[in-house]
Amino acid sequence: MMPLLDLILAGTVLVTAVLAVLAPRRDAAASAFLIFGVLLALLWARLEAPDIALAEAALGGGVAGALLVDALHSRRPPQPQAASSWAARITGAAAGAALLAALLIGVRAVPQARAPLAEEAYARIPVSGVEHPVTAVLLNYRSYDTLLEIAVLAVAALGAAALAQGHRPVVRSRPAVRGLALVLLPVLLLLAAWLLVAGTSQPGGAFQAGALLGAALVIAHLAGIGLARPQGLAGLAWTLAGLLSFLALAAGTAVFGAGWLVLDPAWAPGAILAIEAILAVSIGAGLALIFLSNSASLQQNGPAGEPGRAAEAEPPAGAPS
Amino acid sequence: MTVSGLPELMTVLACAVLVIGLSAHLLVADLFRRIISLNVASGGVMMLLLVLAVRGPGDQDPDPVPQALVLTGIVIMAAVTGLALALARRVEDPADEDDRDEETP
Amino acid sequence: MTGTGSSVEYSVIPYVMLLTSLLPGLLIFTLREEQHRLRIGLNLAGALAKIVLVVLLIPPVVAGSTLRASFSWAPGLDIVFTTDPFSLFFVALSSGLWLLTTIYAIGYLEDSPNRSRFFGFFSLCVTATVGIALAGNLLTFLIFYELLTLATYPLVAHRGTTKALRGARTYLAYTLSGGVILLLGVVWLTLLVGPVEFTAGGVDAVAELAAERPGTATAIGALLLAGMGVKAALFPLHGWLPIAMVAPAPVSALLHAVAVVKAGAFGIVRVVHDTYGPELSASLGLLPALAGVAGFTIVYGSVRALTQDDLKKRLAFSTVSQLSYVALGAALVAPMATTGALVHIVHQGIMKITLFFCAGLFAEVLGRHRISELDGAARRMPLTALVFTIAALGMIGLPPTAGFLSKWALGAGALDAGQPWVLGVLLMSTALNAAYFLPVIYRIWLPERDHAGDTGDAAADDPGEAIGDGGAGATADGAEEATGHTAGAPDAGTSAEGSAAAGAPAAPHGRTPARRLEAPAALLLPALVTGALVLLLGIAAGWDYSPWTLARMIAETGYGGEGG
Amino acid sequence: MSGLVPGLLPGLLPVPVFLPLIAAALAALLPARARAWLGLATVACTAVVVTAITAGVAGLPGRGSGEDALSLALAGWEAPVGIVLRADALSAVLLLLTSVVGLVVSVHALAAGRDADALPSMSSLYGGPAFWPLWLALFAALNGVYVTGDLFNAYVMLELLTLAAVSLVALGGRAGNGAAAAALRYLFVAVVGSLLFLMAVALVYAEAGTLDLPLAAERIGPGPLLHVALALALVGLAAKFALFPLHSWLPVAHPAAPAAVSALLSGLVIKAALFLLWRLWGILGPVAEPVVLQGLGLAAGAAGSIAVLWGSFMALRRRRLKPIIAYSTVAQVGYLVLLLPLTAGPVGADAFGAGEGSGPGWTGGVVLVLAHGLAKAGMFLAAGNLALAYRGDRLRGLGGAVTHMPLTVATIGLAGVSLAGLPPSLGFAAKWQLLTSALAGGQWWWVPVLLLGGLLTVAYTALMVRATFNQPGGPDAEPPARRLPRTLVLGPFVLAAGSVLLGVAPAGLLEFLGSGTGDVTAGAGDAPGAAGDVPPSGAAGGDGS
Repeated sequence: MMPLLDLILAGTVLVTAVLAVLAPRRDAAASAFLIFGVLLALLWARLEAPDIALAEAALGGGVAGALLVDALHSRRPPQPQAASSWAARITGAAAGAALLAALLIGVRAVPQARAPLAEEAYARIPVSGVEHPVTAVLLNYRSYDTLLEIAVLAVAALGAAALAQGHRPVVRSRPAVRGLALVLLPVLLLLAAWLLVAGTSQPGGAFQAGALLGAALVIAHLAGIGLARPQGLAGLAWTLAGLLSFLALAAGTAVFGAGWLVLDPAWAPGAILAIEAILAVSIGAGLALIFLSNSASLQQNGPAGEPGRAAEAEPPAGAPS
Repeated sequence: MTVSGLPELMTVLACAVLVIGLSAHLLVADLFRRIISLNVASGGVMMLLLVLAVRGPGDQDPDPVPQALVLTGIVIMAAVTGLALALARRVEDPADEDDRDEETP
Repeated sequence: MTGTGSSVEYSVIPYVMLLTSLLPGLLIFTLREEQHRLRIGLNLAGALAKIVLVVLLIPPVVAGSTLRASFSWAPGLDIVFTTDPFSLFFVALSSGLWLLTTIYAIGYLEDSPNRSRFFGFFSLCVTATVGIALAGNLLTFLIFYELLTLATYPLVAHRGTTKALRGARTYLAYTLSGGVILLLGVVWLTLLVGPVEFTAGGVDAVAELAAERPGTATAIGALLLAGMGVKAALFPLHGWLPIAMVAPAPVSALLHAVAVVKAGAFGIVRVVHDTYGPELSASLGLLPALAGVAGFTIVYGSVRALTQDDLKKRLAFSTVSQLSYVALGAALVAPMATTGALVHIVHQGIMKITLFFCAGLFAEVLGRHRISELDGAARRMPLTALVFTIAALGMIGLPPTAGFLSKWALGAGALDAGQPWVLGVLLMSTALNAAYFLPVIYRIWLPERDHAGDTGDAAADDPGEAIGDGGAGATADGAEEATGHTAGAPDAGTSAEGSAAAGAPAAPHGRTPARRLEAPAALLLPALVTGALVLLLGIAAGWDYSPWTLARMIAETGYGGEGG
Repeated sequence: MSGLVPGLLPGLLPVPVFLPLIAAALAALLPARARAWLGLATVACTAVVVTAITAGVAGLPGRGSGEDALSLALAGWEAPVGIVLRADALSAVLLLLTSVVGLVVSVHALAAGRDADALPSMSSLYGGPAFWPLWLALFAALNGVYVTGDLFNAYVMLELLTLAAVSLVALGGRAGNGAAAAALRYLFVAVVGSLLFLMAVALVYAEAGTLDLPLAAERIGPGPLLHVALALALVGLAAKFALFPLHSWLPVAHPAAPAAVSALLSGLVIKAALFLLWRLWGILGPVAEPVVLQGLGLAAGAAGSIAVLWGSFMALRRRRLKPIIAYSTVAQVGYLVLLLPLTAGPVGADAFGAGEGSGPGWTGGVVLVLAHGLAKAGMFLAAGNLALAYRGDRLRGLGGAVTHMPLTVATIGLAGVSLAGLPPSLGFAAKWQLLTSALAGGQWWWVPVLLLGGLLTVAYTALMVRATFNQPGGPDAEPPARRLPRTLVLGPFVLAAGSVLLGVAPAGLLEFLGSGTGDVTAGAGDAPGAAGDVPPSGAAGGDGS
């Protein structure tokens, strides 16, 4: 029974993946990708990774949703495809085949035993400050990675914000969406809060909560509820708050504690929860900032030559006189 | 709980999904669809990592380390997608198309 | 060293010798265009300081003491400077001629733009040359050899005209390719035998290598010689030299006498005598090949010189030919031949620099570049003509000039070495030398013809830049430029010589009659000095510190071990 | 010093990452002027810390004792549970390079930003106020790559690097959408590369059960898994540092960015991926089957050789400064990859590391990275200055620049000298080592590439320099359209001159590197000679014969 289900799941994942990349129309591709995300979440659950399944559902859904919005609002019809030449296709197919062959050779050699690291990770949970092993890895053993991941998110937000400069955000309110949003938002926020708190002992945590929060912000924005304007200092400050707090924790532990990011079991639970809370907000704000900052420009452009675009604002000095 | 055969199936699936995504990314011209392909490809990589977490006899808990890595990877991929979308919009933004090539005589 | 009092001591003097031209050069770069007093002061101070150093060093070095300075460049690899007699011999030549060329250049480039750049690179060139001379091993030699290429490029390109840039490009292509070949040889040799310090008579480690792997040793030797051969303008690597003639006259002097070609010739001697040793080189087959190429180049260069109407270009082919005397001498296993090679480095340098000074004077004062225009030059510029004649006769090899001495030594050395065919080459070359120099001398001393181009519209008739092929393109270039000048840009930055070409009719009224001398002193005096030296070095060859004496001493050192 | 090493110094390792990150976050919230000063101060402070780290690495006992790196376990967890930072001589040198170039670029951006109030086009030199937080994040990521000892952490660092770099490219928005399109192209390639690299990390984890690089080398064995992982890492990272034929994004992205960003990208950013590849090669490579490693090295070397020739060829055909310089980077990357076959030992040798001269090869490659980093950054900044002064970087429009902006033209010339590996530059020292390594290992077929590439470099440098001479027949020398402040002109010159002058006496640097990159080269030693009994300098020959 189980193998059959697994087979079906695997098969549908494969099919939706192919559909998502092959669908010629953008909205169709985005829809297929949305389904691909849902199936992946199922698969993650099947692979005993409920944390990832939650994150995939929230993040994947959010990303795919943004893609879908994009596709629907896209002014352009799907670009007239510069049909890739046969040479390019053959090269691409050959490269793909070679890669697949190499990968299969590689994964065939994967040993079947679980990595010994898992035992060590479990063994240290009592002093990690949390009960949930994934959270222990993320916020204690490998907190450095997590800090940098937040930095990645912040940089993406900064980059997107820099791109959006000079494009005035335009909020269009649609009553239907608004009504839906008013129902959805409290649920999402509650869910996010619960995920955050639960994350210390069960699946869930800052990322899932943050992803939900981000989704909530996007929905609110699309519905015309100005919870957070994508532009402006406030949105940026929220986005950067997580990174800054994490860095403050790092510096604090280095200066006053036992070393960079070393968490004393005595106060680790509290510290981790606090950091997680801030991270969740920052992740939410960051994701919203990234995905919304330019949707404004898509919908309606600010006039060229806004103050923010000084480079273009300058008269074309090089014009031959 | 883990059924034997699942990891093998999933590793092959993971490789296939990665290759599908990357190949499509190389061959498709539409920016938007290239972004989707990239996300599909990353799904393959994440799948491999998650399979690594559930190797071995079925009675033990999964390895949390790869799961944590995947969580990090997903967030990073979301950030990448966001920036890529912002850039793609900018590239396709018709309002920007007239103020280029200032140096052409 | 065979000298009884031979000793090596550590000293900073080699560094000081480098700094005497490096520091002025770097300082000059920072000067503004109008600070010419300071610039001249720096130039002359550096040149004089270097000469003083050299003069002070000659007696002790001849007596057998060598100064040495070194520092670690890479693990197991040192930068080494030594003042052995041969180094000092070359330093003496280049620093002496540097002073004269600097004076000449100051006069030549008066009021032309970009002088800080020019003199800065000029000093760097001399620094590189001194570095080449003092280099104690192949790595050090290589570094300065390439530095010389780089420092000369901006000088050749100085005027920035299409022609100058093209010439500079050719120059760079040839010399850097040579540098690359040399680099390969040096790396290979260093890899196999470790860092090689120049040793008179050859390095033992190289001899061991040759005994073990003669093929490899020969290949490396061929690479080294080919790398040097580019700068030494051996056929078929000589192509850059005639094209680089577009450079201003002081740069030509630098290329032909002070630095570049000399560096190549010096390097050949260093490889043959101080790295491989003459006997080993000969037994590996390197020397016969070198002698063959050099002999051919001597004849080839002379033949090509015959057909050139442009004076500087004829001189350039003459250099191609004359330089190979050095290579030829180095390729003969006999102390007398080596003496000839060494002494010809100095003699050719002095004679050729004289000729270039004079060519520059003719161009600058009379606006004449072609041999066919030189009629009557002697009447207007008797001193210049006289000096030119002396140097040209020296080139032919007539006694009592310095040129005679080198040719005689080469001939005698060839007989010693049992290679009588060289005499044939020498005789043929002498005949050809005469064939291409005597007509020039004859024209100079001829009464003046009526020159349309000299009095009339010079701009149109006197394509000053048409040094090259003389083809339609070149003429068009020259005409275009000339028009540019007449169009009213008096300070046009192309070149001094370019403006001289355009301003030829004005020159006799503008420059010469206002002075008592036939030409500006800064231009004339260096030529007179070197002209006098051509005679002096021939006559006073027996003096204790004459190039001849020193060359003999150096040459015999190399054969000391073998009882030569 | 040695007393301090065990205690305090390893604690400094995270500072070059955290300090710029804090500054980046703060800078994003500050007004433009304050950002610049904060940025400059941060880079300067980081440079001090990096210097201390370098001193610490230099003070270590060194290769022989097995203690050649400072290390710090973050969060108190040693490998394999936690992430361990490591800095050896290679890291230290790259950290220093990053700080030095970063300092000059920061001064450049600050100076340009100061004048941007009066002259808005100045901001095209560095990209406007958004430059600062992004650059600081980039700085943190670069430093992070160089000190990490953890595979997944390296992946995260690469992504941070990529996103910051891509955003910086997009700041060159001057020419319409060009910069955004270029940035997106760059992002695509970089992310594909990241995914392949992550796949390699996953494979290594699958067998080794650890993400710590040295530990993984102990736990992993030769086999298809390791070989596929190495191949994936090679391809993935090669895409990130634009190795032919994965290079096509670079000549688009690097010129599209503001000049200061181009300098960072070409001078520093590509080095990070390269560093990781070297690291993997150095630590995991010895475990792999020699034949496979040599095969991969040969493939990389072949691609590198084509890159040298193709990049140079394309550079010669460009008619604008920045594309020429960008293609030059494509060519130089080829050189840097030649290191892989050179250090993989002679083909057919019995065991890895048997090849003599792999030591010089490693140090040569690292020195080349330094030379290229300094020179290329200087060159790009100088090109930006010329483009600003002459309103565009077309070669045809630069006539007279040599007279009016001699220092800037000299910068390009000097940088070209170092890139071409002409003496006495640092590039020459590198080329010497690489040649020695190639000849010693019997891999003479790389020699023509090394030599020809140098000549081609001179050719396109000369192309640029020549364009700045006065045009014949035209008006004398065209004055620049704008006069640039001295700071903007001096900074690039310092970089280029440094790239040349460091080659005058590189012994200290080479020894430092020789003592630190010992993971692979242990036993190879510094003695380059096949003859073995190399006489110490000064004793050669003699008068006794």
